[in-house]
Amino acid sequence: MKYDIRQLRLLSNEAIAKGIYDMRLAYGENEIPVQCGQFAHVYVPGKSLRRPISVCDARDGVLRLVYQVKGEGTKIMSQMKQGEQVDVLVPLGNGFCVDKEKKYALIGGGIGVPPMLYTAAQCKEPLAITGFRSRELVILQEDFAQAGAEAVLVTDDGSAGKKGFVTDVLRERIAEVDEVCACGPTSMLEAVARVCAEFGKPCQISLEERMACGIGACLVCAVKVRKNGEEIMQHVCKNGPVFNAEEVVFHG
Amino acid sequence: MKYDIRQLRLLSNEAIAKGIYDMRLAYGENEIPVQCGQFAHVYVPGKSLRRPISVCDARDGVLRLVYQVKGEGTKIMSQMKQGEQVDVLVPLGNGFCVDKEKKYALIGGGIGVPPMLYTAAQCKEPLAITGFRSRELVILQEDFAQAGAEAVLVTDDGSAGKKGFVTDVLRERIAEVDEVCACGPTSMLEAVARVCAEFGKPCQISLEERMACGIGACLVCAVKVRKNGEEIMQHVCKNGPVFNAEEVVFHG
Amino acid sequence: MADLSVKVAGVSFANPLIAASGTFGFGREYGEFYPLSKLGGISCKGITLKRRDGNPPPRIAETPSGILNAVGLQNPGVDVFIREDLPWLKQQNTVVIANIAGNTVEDYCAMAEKLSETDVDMIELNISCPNVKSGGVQFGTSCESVGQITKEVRAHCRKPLIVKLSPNVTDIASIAQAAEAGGADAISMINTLTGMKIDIRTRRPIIRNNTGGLSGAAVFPVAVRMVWQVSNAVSIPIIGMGGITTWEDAVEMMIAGATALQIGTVLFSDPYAPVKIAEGINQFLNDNHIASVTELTGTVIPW
Amino acid sequence: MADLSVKVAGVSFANPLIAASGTFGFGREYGEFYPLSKLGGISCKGITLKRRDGNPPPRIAETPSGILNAVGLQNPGVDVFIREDLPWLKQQNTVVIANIAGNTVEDYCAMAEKLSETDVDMIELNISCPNVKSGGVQFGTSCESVGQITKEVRAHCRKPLIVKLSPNVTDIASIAQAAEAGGADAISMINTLTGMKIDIRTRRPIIRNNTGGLSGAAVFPVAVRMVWQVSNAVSIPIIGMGGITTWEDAVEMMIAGATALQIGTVLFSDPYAPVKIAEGINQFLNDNHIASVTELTGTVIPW
Ligand SMILES: Cc1cc2nc3c(=O)[nH]c(=O)nc-3n(C[C@H](O)[C@H](O)[C@H](O)COP(=O)(O)OP(=O)(O)OC[C@H]3O[C@@H](n4cnc5c(N)ncnc54)[C@H](O)[C@@H]3O)c2cc1C
Ligand SMILES: Cc1cc2nc3c(=O)[nH]c(=O)nc-3n(C[C@H](O)[C@H](O)[C@H](O)COP(=O)(O)OP(=O)(O)OC[C@H]3O[C@@H](n4cnc5c(N)ncnc54)[C@H](O)[C@@H]3O)c2cc1C
Ligand SMILES: Cc1cc2nc3c(=O)[nH]c(=O)nc-3n(C[C@H](O)[C@H](O)[C@H](O)COP(=O)(O)O)c2cc1C
Ligand SMILES: Cc1cc2nc3c(=O)[nH]c(=O)nc-3n(C[C@H](O)[C@H](O)[C@H](O)COP(=O)(O)O)c2cc1C
Ligand code: FES
Ligand code: FES
Repeated sequence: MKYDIRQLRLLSNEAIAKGIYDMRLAYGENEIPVQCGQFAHVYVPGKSLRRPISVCDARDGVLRLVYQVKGEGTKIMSQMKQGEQVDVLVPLGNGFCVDKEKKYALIGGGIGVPPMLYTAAQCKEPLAITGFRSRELVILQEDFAQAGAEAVLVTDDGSAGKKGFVTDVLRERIAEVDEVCACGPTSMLEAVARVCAEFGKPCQISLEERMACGIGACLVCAVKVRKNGEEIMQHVCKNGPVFNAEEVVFHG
Repeated sequence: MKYDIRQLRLLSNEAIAKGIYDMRLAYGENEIPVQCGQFAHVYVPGKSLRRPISVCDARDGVLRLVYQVKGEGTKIMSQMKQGEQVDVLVPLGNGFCVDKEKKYALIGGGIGVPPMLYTAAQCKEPLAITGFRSRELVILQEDFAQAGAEAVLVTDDGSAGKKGFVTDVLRERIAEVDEVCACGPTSMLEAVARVCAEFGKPCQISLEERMACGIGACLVCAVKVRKNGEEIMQHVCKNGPVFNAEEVVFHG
Repeated sequence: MADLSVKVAGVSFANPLIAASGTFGFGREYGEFYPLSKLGGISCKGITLKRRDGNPPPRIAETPSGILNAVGLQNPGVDVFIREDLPWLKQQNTVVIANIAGNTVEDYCAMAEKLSETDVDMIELNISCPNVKSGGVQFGTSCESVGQITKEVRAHCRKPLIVKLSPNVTDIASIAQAAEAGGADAISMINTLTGMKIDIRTRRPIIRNNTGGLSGAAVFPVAVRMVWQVSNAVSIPIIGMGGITTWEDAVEMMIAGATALQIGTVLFSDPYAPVKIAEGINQFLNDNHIASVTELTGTVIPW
Repeated sequence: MADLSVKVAGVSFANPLIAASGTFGFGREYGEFYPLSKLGGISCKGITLKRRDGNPPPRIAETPSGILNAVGLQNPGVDVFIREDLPWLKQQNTVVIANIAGNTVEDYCAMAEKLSETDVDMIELNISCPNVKSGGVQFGTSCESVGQITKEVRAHCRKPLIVKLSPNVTDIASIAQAAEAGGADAISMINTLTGMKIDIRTRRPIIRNNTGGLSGAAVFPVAVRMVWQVSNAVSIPIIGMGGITTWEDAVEMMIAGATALQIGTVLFSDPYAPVKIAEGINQFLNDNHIASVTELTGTVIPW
């Protein structure tokens, strides 16, 4: 059986920025069989649907989920307390394929930053370019440094790090890297994909879509991709969330 | 304004018998304006309807609700913890009319026993006859004694107190009393009413019906009563829960 | 402070929040929580020509995010309403809507005549009560009968006439069109969806009437869909209801096409709900620099 | 251990729990949680004659105690299903039901022909999908068209034929009778109730299809009512569904009149739900000294 539901004990669940929480769960075993970029499907009591949250970190037996309170589900998550059991379906999906031999630029935008941390931990001295709207939303900067990444911070308004967009930095530094991995708002992913295409660098992007089953059975999380010249529907939960940027049909 | 919702701090919520809990709420003011036999309408998070629970006691600024876990709502109530705010609509309905000059027999059956405690506290040396299915469901015996009542206990199986029914005891002792007040299963109330009618004693009984508004607006908690020779519909929440036994049309 | 007032069929409401028929009695009880002038209006408990005792209890059951009810139109009859409740209601400084139900078209017409002589503000034709054998819903489920009864009552009614629709139909838009063609000044919708709940131990339906009407948050998406469909099909205003629980729901229902709203089931968990919803709408309008709540109605942008 | 096996239209199921069409794909994914033989059967994702890509996303929204979906029948087409999925499914030791939808009666008949040549166990005629412009529900909302399509497909179908009904109708019992008269071997019900949800910030429907189908616990009381009404109107067996979440719901649905059950939306919060429900039913039967689950069907005692 490939899948199982796990009841994980909540170790801590603290705000690390405005409306952003860091949930740490005890996995039980030390080696958590999670690939970077995979996600957890979190049961929220009283809700009909689970909430998909990318794995932010999975080292030392601690599963870390960093999430932003958006609606009711994440609000309930933010009220979960130490010692509670959290019902998660993990790991799901296909994550980033990283190769220790290559130099990566890891791009994160806003609440798309968390999965790039565990990705950074799998790469050799990656360049982590993270962008936020403004200072009070900045997260995980020390974590990237500790994971051996060169962390470059940008904000839209210049209130922390450089003022500008992640693609500005990527453009300046792309010559140094072999490949790019990115997670963030669709508009950012499109821009990143365009830069990569321009410079002929492979690019993997992590997409979001509303989900139900999380495993590829219900077909709700559709995304249009181009394979062998043909446009077909794939599913974020099963075929993704990480896709080859070249194949994704944006605005499909 | 006659009604208001109150957020009362939960002082304690402990099991006092098998599946029966004793919830104590801090009312804020010392004198709680509650008549014996009135009820509280308790908000249960996540549920569409409040749960009606009789006031078990209301002395010294503590509102006491004693309830049995039946379904989901009372189960959620039983999990509420010290310090939480409980949203209650209280006091509702018309309670028992008691007169310090008279001698009362107060009859309680099973989970109908709790409201008789506060009633006992309003009477002069009442006779409290309480009946339970068996030993592990017995509650509030010392409380009745402390409230100045003579507490007579019966159980269906004789596992505690006398074996038998409350009406057996009532029949033996009815000559001593001026009036009877009762709360419990309908079959018991009918039997009590019959004994009272036989001996010509006034009898007040507290009825139950499924409720929505709790204040007489939605008309769901109907009970048929006979007034001036005519059968009309009244409502447990507003006209009751306490009715004059002679007026109630059982199986109406 | 945004302008919360709305107009339905020429009648002005201080705000779009109206207590839903049957959940609010004739207002006296909830009037002990807050002045009824806080509400735009009150749709009174459904009344019939003669007094009705309603169904035997239990009349209510709880379901996931909803309730089933089958009160069966218990009410004192139209004359008692006019004599004993209406004068008091008219002093409360809120719009008073009489909700009427009958066994026959003649019943409806007779009540409309009587009420037209009073100072009730509007009449709501309840042809959608699922909880009585005859008396309502049999008129509400075909276009022909809806058109017919609306037309006949219209001829006897000198008050603005609202027709209240049942959701238990295949094509709500055509039913609404039939009501409009029959002369309705407004549509109110939705009444309850028929449902059932069985006690698995006794194998008895929990509601003594066997079936009951489902209301509350559970039905909200169905109500929004129907209001949207009807708003695309008729040009008279819609009073939207069915599961509105939060101010966000209220705003959503208006965006779907409602001009005013009725609030029912949520009262049972929070008696103050309509007052809080009015406040929430006001805040939303202020935050979004919208001057009047009327600017929300029907502004959904379908794909 | 009580006997959980049931028979529908001559087909034996190890237990009454069937995965609901569209929520379980072709079984492979949930087969990674537990052996599919734990289920009585699987109703496969709705298939069409040709491949369909379905609707653009978002295809799902959450509602109080329910969800809205508008997948729009994404599927690889009947031939791919027969070639690539059916052989694997048939090895899973569970009943395999093919759920078919079409744009025309001819589509349905062609699929029934093709599937009759395979070792699929049953065919479920989906004339109730609310999420595609043509292809389903237009056949499902009038007695004439239901009778007609059932009769025509029946003539091309050499497998037991289940007709799946839409709840978006005025009189579900007559629709079921039309299906029975047309030659259906069983009824399955209910498909989803059409609903809508609007994002109040963007004023856009959340579901890209504007409307979607409501399923989950919210609709359970409506489903129970309809199963009860239909069980009183037809003599063919009913596969009941719509919001079954707990074993208590399952027992209630059977008491209302269902012979077997489909389980859908609850899978999304608990993939093990059907397995747990089967265990719960077994425990209930044991506790109540009921030898076989079939003894529950239709035993409601109405007032
Ligand atoms: C693969 C994947 C990984 C994700 N990783 C993260 C992460 O690491 N941190 C984080 O903060 N967020 C992440 N998200 C987004 C997160 O799932 C949503 O913010 C969250 O589901 C919102 O739930 P809610 O109850 O707060 O909002 P509501 O608006 O109340 O949710 C209503 C419904 O919409 C769905 N929904 C709403 N927004 C989104 C969205 N952006 N993507 C998918 N479903 C959505 C919800 O899951 C729910 O079903 C991820 C999404 C996906 C698909
Ligand atoms: C005036 C009054 C006073 C009461 N006082 C007490 C008390 O002091 N202690 C106590 O333990 N119980 C009391 N009850 C009964 C108590 O209200 C129910 O046991 C409780 O509502 C069951 O809720 P549930 O969620 O556990 O059960 P569920 O079966 O899940 O409830 C479903 C619905 O049915 C209603 N319901 C179920 N049983 C009853 C019932 N017997 N009476 C009214 N509604 C019911 C619930 O309120 C709810 O709306 C009283 C009832 C009334 C009417
Ligand atoms: C207890 C109860 C009684 C009702 N009685 C009536 C009635 O007399 N007349 C009527 O038109 N609708 C009646 N309804 C329906 C409501 O007015 C409203 O249409 C429905 O409940 C949906 O709104 P809600 O979900 O906000 O409650 C009643 C509803 C409930 C819950
Ligand atoms: C995501 C999703 C997809 C569905 N697809 C189909 C389908 O292809 N064919 C069909 O007959 N029903 C389909 N349905 C309806 C279900 O089979 C079922 O009738 C409905 O969801 C009610 O049951 P539930 O509340 O247990 O989910 C779908 C339901 C959902 C939630
Ligand atoms: S969420 Fe079910 S297929 Fe992706
Ligand atoms: S509960 Fe509403 S009238 Fe009694």
